[in-house]
Amino acid sequence: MAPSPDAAHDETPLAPRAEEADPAGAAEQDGGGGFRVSLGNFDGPFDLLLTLISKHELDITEIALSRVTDEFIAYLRDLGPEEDLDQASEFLVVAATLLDMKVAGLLPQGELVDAESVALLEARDLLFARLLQYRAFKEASGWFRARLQAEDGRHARAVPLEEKHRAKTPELIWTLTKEEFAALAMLAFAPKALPHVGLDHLHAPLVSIREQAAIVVTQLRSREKMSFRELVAGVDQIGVVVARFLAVLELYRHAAISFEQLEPLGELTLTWTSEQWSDEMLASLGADYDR
Amino acid sequence: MSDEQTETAERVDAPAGGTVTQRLEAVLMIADEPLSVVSLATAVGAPVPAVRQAIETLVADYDGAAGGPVRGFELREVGGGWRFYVREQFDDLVADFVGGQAPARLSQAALETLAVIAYKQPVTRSQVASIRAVNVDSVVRTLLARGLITELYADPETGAVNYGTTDLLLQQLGINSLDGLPPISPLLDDGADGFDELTA
Amino acid sequence: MSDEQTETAERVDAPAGGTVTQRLEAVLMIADEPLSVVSLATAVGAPVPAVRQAIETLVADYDGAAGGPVRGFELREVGGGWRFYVREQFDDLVADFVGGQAPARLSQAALETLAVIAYKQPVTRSQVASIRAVNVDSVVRTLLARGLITELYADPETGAVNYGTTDLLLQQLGINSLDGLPPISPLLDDGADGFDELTA
Repeated sequence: MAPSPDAAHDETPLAPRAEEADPAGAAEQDGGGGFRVSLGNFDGPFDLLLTLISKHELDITEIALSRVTDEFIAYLRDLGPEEDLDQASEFLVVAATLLDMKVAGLLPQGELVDAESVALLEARDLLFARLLQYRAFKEASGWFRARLQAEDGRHARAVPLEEKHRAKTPELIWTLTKEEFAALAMLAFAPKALPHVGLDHLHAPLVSIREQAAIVVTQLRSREKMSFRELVAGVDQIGVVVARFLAVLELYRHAAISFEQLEPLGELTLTWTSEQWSDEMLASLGADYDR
Repeated sequence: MSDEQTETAERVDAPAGGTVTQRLEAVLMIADEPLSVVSLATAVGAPVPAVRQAIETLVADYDGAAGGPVRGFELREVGGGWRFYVREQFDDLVADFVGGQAPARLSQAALETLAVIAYKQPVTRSQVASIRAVNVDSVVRTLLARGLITELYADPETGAVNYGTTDLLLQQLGINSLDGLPPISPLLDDGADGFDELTA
Repeated sequence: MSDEQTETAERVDAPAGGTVTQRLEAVLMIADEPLSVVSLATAVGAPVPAVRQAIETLVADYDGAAGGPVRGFELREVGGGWRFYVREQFDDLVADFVGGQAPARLSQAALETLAVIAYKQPVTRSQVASIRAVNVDSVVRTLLARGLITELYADPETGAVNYGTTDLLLQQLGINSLDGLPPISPLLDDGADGFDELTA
């Protein structure tokens, strides 16, 4: 899952990727000044990568990728917390792959082929393939633009029927009451909703983040300090564990609790820190997840 | 039609891009109402006499009077304007086609568009399109053909036609006036918002 | 057009009331959307091969290929059907005449998404997202609202909706079928295999 915005710029272990990205990306990039990326011009990491590659007039090769990796990482660092979280996390995935490749390039060659380097090779090939694929579609989109524009200027015959033929159209069948008609109007005026993918078939009961947050608050306030493992002890529904974790993140955003995690993937210890907590805050907690 | 003769005569008057007859054919093909000789002359950029002569040529041409085939359509002057019509001989064919084509029930898209026009009138086609976030041209034509909406007036500045609903719709809904429509006001003002991005 | 030859050929097939070409002209003159060869055959009451041949004759005829004048209009096959269009040469002339506002353009993101869907259909939103490496939800909504893509079916296992393109898109691209799309880089076919599991 994506790190919360608050986690991205402090020392908590919640955002390991961002932490790793910093030293590697900063290594030899600063002070170059030759290339500037203007924020917000890029629609996705592949777009940015292609732009960087084309700036250097390189074909998509290993060399091209290694040369643009630093600029890519630098761009990523400039993505402020106000940037779209989705976008940032998508960039992170590509950045992680690029970084792995860079690290592999720096390591002495000829070592044992272990599972990790095989995975790395696969990741690299995948990234290449996807870049090539993306470039192909980007080129195709140029054709779409040109065709749509050209066809826009064309004029098809589309004129109303003359009166005598109009009369021959089958008589209108009208079945709507005025109330149904009004309901239709409401439908037509309502902002178009995103097509919804039903999850009902998964038979997963809905879990309220707010309810879970209430449990977390109660437990933490009474104990002051406990591990996440303890917090979810005895819970056998994965949905509840997830909701409780989201509740923890939400409480962290509200500065009600703090984390301690001594090593990546290690024990997560939670501490209650809020002094002016009011249970009314629960009401708005997790509003981002409401749909 | 005697091509050599006509084309020579026309080329003199047509400023650029095709003969007057060709330009007339182009404009007439998309004209949705009869056009006077004067407005045709303006449209094709040729003097009225040349347009008059070119129309005569076309009428004869489509009628097969000049040796070519008789067309399935014809150019006729009705109410002081010229328009393409289906040749009368094929009226039954067209009637069968129209009868088989047009559904007796309005589509969901047509009903929603009608609802938008009913509550927003007077309203232009592009306003409806932006609320519905789709092109509504053909649906508006259907509603016009069904007599459920009508052209109210053209905007004096933009020339855009404003549409409204007819008494026929009121009858179908069983109400006496538009005041009889159930209120849906709260959503109305929001309708247009959020669609700017869609058109980006 | 060689009139004698065509008319003889057609008269054989047309049951009554004019030649197949004439009847086609009549029906096409009132059509407000592209008509497929099959629906044209039904409308004019002639077998499909005869209709196909008559259409060919008309296209050549209007193009002046048979010795007659080049018409100001033409017959085009677009989006799976035939329809009268103003000849391209006169589009500017006609545009001046009809006026109208420039339609909203699609953004680069929307165009790229459209390209992915066109070539990869049926395709789910998450598959598109993984090819473009961005969230495509709002773009897909735009394309749906414009009627350029449509929901084809939901995956029976995951429930994910599969999208495809519409005839309207073909019309707006001015092509007759998906075969009219330019061939995309051959690299894609090689790479695509490995993606399915990853993008699923």
